[in-house]
Amino acid sequence: MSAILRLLFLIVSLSPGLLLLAWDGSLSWTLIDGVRLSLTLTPLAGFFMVLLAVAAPLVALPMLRRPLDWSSLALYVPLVLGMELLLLAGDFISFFIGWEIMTWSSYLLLLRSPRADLETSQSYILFNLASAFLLLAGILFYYSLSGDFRIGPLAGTTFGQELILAVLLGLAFLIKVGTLPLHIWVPSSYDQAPDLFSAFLSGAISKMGVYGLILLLTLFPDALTSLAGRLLEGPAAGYLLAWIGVVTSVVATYKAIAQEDMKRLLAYSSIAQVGYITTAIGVGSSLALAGALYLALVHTLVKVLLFISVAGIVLQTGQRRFKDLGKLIERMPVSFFGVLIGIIGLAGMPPLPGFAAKYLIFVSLVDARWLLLLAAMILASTAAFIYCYKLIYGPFLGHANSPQAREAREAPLIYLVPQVILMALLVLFGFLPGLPVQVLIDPVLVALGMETIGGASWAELTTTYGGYDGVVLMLVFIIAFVLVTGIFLLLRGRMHRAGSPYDLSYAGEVPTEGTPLHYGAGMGRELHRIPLVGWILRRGTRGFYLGLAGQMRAAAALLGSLYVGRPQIWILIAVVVFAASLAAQSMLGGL
Amino acid sequence: MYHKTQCEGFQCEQAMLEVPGEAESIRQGVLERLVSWMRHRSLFVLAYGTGCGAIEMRPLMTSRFDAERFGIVGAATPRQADVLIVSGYLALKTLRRVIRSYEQMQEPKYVIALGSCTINGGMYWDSYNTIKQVDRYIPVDIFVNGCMPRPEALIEGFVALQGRIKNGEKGGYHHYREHIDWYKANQRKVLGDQIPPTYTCDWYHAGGVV
Amino acid sequence: MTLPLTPVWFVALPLLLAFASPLWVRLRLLMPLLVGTPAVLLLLALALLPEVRIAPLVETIVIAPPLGIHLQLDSASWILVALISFTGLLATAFIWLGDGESYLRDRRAFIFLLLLIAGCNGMVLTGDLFNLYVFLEISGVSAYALSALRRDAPALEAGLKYLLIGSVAAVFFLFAVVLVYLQIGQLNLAAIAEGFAGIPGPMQILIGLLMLVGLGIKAELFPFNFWVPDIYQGSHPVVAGLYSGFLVKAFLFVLFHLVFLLLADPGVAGAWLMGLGAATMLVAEVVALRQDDMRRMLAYSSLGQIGLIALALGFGAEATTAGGLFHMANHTLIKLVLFLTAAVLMRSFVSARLADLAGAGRARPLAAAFFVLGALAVMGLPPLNGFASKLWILKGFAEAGVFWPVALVLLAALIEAGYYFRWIKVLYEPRADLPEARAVERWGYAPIAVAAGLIVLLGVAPFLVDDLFIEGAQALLDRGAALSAVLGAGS
Amino acid sequence: MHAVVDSLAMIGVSYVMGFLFYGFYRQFNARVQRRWGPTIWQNLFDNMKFFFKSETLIHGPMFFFGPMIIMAGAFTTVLFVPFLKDSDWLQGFSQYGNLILIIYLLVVGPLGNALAVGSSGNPFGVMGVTRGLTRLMGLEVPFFLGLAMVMLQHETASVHAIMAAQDSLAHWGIVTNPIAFCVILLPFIGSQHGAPFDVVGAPVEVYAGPRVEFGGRLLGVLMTQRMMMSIAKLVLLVDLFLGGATNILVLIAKAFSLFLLTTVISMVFPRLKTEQAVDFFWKVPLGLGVLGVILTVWLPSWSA
Repeated sequence: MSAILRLLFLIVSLSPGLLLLAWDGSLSWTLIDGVRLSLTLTPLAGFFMVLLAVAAPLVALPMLRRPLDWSSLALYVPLVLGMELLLLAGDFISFFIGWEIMTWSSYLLLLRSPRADLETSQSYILFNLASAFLLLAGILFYYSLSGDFRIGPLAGTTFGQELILAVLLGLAFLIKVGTLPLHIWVPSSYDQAPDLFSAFLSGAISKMGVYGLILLLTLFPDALTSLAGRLLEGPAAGYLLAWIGVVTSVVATYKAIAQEDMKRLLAYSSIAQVGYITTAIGVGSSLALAGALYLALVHTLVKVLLFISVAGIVLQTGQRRFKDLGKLIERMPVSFFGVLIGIIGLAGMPPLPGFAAKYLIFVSLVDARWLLLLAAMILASTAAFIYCYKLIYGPFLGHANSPQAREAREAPLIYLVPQVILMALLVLFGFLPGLPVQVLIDPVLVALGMETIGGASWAELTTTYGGYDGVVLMLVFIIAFVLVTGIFLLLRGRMHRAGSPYDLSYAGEVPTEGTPLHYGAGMGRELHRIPLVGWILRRGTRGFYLGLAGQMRAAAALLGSLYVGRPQIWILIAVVVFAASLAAQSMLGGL
Repeated sequence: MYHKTQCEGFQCEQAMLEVPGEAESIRQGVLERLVSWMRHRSLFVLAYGTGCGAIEMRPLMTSRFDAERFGIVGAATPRQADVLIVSGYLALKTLRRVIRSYEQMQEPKYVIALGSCTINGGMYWDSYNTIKQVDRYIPVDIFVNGCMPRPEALIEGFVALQGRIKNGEKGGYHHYREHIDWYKANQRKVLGDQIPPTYTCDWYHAGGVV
Repeated sequence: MTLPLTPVWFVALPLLLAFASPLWVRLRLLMPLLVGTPAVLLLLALALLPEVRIAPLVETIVIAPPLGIHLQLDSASWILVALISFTGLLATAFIWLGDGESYLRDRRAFIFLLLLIAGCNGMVLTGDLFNLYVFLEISGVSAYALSALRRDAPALEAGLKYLLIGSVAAVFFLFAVVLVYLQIGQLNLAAIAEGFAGIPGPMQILIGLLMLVGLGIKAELFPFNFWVPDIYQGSHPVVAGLYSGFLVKAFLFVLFHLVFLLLADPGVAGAWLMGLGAATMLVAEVVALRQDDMRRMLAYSSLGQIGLIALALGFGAEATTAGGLFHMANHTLIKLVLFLTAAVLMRSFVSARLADLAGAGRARPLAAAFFVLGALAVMGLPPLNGFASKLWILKGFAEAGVFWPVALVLLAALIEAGYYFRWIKVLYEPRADLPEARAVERWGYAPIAVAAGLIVLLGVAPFLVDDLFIEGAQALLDRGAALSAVLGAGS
Repeated sequence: MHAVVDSLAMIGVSYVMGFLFYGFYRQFNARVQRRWGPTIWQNLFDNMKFFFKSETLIHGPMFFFGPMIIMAGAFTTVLFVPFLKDSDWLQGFSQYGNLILIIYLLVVGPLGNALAVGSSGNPFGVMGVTRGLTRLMGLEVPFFLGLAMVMLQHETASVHAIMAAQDSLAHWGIVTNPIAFCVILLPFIGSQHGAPFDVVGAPVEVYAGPRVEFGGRLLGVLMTQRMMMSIAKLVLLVDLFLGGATNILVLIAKAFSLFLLTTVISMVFPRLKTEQAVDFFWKVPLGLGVLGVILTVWLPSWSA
């Protein structure tokens, strides 16, 4: 029985992939009077379905580790199915249904974690529902404009109507992707969610917001340009969106550096990455959209990889703070490589595909002549090196700082399999940066009516500004590495390993186990001394939202005081209201 | 912990302190000569400012005396250094650090002891916690005497050391390796439990002295 | 009395059975009959459905020529009747199967429950203003008594309070009835509707306000609903479920029925009711944020939904009205699930307070799962029925291009999420010292499961029933058809 | 075959240029300080000495591979920068890369080395890495902004194309786009670990640097890659702003003049703390860059 259920679970998790292979044609039926649901697979949705098809089974696999949490497995099913519905939606109602199923099932999954506290879960669900309701409002407004729920370009609308629509839907999707200042729910929920589910949250669910943003562009005849004209070489409305994205990345990057917890760091880094994607969507050219999609792909691979690795660490050590870990490189080598490949992808370093994605975005920014945005984006993506380094130094390098970290063993095989698959994918795309472009991204661009950017071969990534060749790059690097290592080993001389991890040049001192040698927790603290960074880090939106919640509770108390338990007051109020309205009527109408 | 060889500690002091023969002419191949030449032209100095010698070492690097023209520059950490300068008297506390730093240096490595205090305790000859003869604890290649010696004297010491390196003579570190028991016994005598950890000399335990 | 299948049975059957209760006690048939009556009524309603869909059934029982009981079963009132019967069925089934408190299973409870059903059915069906008042009093009195059934201090207090406020409401309504009769000399609703326009304007307003206050108190609209939480909290959750499930709905239906029937142009009154509905919704949802007692929280939530329904019905467009009726049905199902779940939880943990229920979801997973389902549905999250009806309502507003109710409804739903999810979170709180749960009869879950199944079914496939509601809306809105059905085509 | 010989030649040229330039730097520095200073070969001696140290301590495999990665990164960087224009030689694999790739390649190595530093477990080393990354964060913004201005000017990211466009003195980047050059100059010194911004690896004075645990041959590797990397950056700037070079002598002359300029600037400024450096980069060069963007991008677009 249990085996069959687990098999079923796996099949559900594989269903996005199966759907991609098997889906053709479309499906539609009436929900209620005048509301017709129709399912179809557009190339754009297909791209995001690919992301889901990668993330869903890879996250599902480690969830099958015993002891099984049946509730989580059961909730994962509607989550995946809801997301499929969302992507298959040919009309906004099924889009919304999928969106909402995704929202509540992910919330309930979040509750499965014993660490989830009230503030986190409330902020998660309230922000997501706010997003959903804004979406619904936007959908209804769209309906009032077009008279139909089918997703398609609008025609004959005024500027004001387009603006309202863009603001409603845009806000909904921006909450989902977690841009500033609507990001407050992201870090704590990614942090407190069940460890594996965080991977899915960051890898797949946040991408749905990206999907929505791109979908939003397709609603307008001339994408964002139709909203407010052009600025330099790009759409003026997109300039605003792009700045939102960039400010998000910058702030989130510094917040990530300041975190002392692996999962929180990854959460902020997700915000930052999605910020880049938002920027690229703001630029809106074919290069930029390709970059956005590419980055979405890479981010999914990387974040699923990283979160699963981190989940393995947490599973084996029970620790999640940088100061409690360290020196796991020897104890968890596969996880180390997982995180290593992950951060290389995350930081956008060549030769892994993270660079290809960033390259496209950078070039698109130059192409749009939005150089200031480019500078701000470089700031974020360079500062990202610091948290990437922290992420690998904290758990894996340095010194083991807790008994658990000293005795940890490698994560179970079921955690390692997805990691290895993802690593292989990332390396493959590093060799062939043009592969995702030609296979996955170009069809989307074609469907959106934009020019394609695929090059002559899979190995090449080409743009109008020039490109690079992944195979040559990889080979040169690998050959250089082998050569250097070989020559080095040919040199004469004794090379030996230190007899103890405490054999450090430490100003003549002899450090011991009790010496605070691990720099994991405090890393990046000195950034506070840089005026701009300090200014950013001292600020937060939590106070604002807590204040809002406090005001709501105060209002509740105030209004609640009306509901006193004394019948005479109820009667008095009824009579007074009656008399007052009568009086008002008599004054106005002349009784 | 360390094997007893023929004798221990101060019993065989005189034998140990004798210079192992007057610079027997060492035969070197072309490559070795080249390497020696490179080595002597480039000395990274870990200046251990224990006593008043620290004051005398600073001018060495500055414009007046300009040690850099001999290829002598400072190094921040023992890992990068070739030469350790013990500048003046060593208290027990500093001795421990000096030994530790010395052991952490990568071979080939040399020691220059600066000032009279390193030779016989100097003005601290009767101090209860000052080391009188540094070469009982670490092998000293060059002593530069004086109280304190001027930078010129120090440069002369360096040049002498360079000469020995150039000729391919065996440095003190060979001596340290060969007589580690003796050095360790001496160190233990004065430092007791405070002796630097033995893992830095793990080659010793790995079997055989090279 | 020749036709066995007439709307009269909806009132007569429960009344007759209730008055014959000593016999049933003797025959040990109390419980089967308690469940059986609404079941039979439900079957009756289903049997009448094809006829009703063709034309409204009008039944007049003449007592003395001008006086008589007019019953009118059209598509709109059919929905209410079916709803009342179905809700009654589930609630009584829960009482029977759930092996609940003895005071709910004795003769008095039997009588009052059946009277409540009879009264509500009568209110919904009647075509006569005075009878409306009578049924209003019947249902009111039985409701007061049901609240006080438990006979301990809180229950008695709740009963007394309900009695007081209910009487005030009845007085207001009676005044209105008297004034109408003075002005028109008729009590038949159709006749009144014809003559209403002839009444002088100020008197119309006075009558309208009196009715509004009277029915507003009963239908729990904003400035008149301060009694609701106390009564719901004091009553047994099953009883509260019935109040929220069909009693309020019946009053609300009556209110709107009167508005749409009496006024040739319901625009102004509709706007007033929309305003009241919006205020009810927002105020109740906000106040619910701070509630720590599950029954009280559910009471406020119920108020909020009532406000939404009032908002939808008050707008008077076909889509919103159909959606509003649909939402009535859905909300009844949802609240039934929630209140019955609350009953289970209260029985398990003795308390309904938030702090005492922390971690209850791990001790009573099934009950908690039903609570979650109900909560999701009441917030209008797909694929549950609350979504379908809310979507219908909102779509109606959007079609008309009116967006402020959309914004308010969505805002209210967001606030609602604020407290429902707090409860859900607390129910699943990881807790080392789980409270000891008392055993619950497993069959008690069956009625909840049925309602939950319907919640899901109506959410996934609302197209199965949407015709009914469209017809209901048309029947409710189409004043001319209603009048001609009673008074003949010429009028 | 051509590629192999060419690659080896590029690596050789960059190494030789590296130690000679840095030898000159040290001597020049000494002369400014009224010292004799070492010979111009001093860097070669130091480097070779480290390569022939008879003992090298490592702290685990990652510690060993770090310097290998940084060296491989340096080789790759050198091979992706075209040294000459209009020539078959000293091109490496530059036609497969572009400017942005080169900028990122410059960072690959140091990050690989950062892993090694981390795995040594020495907190001072990690502190140094953090400082290095912080400085990088500061300097990269104006640096990249300047490069972006160049890319925009030529509407390409290909170094070859940018070089080809500067066919005469009047078309040199430094003439046609002086603002970009000014924006880049100071961050460039920072990226060369040049004087006002060199607190990260401050050679003698600061214990906490990324190299704190490296000794012996590994330190030799680190020195080598730094020299080669510096030359790669110099050549890149020559390509972008000084019109490239048609033969090796011109290349050396141009690179040397640029090097001289940066050296002179380095000589006269006192060292900044890391955060001061970052703040400086964000205020002065970046401010200049913003001004440049407004002047060269925004104004023309508005007036058009």
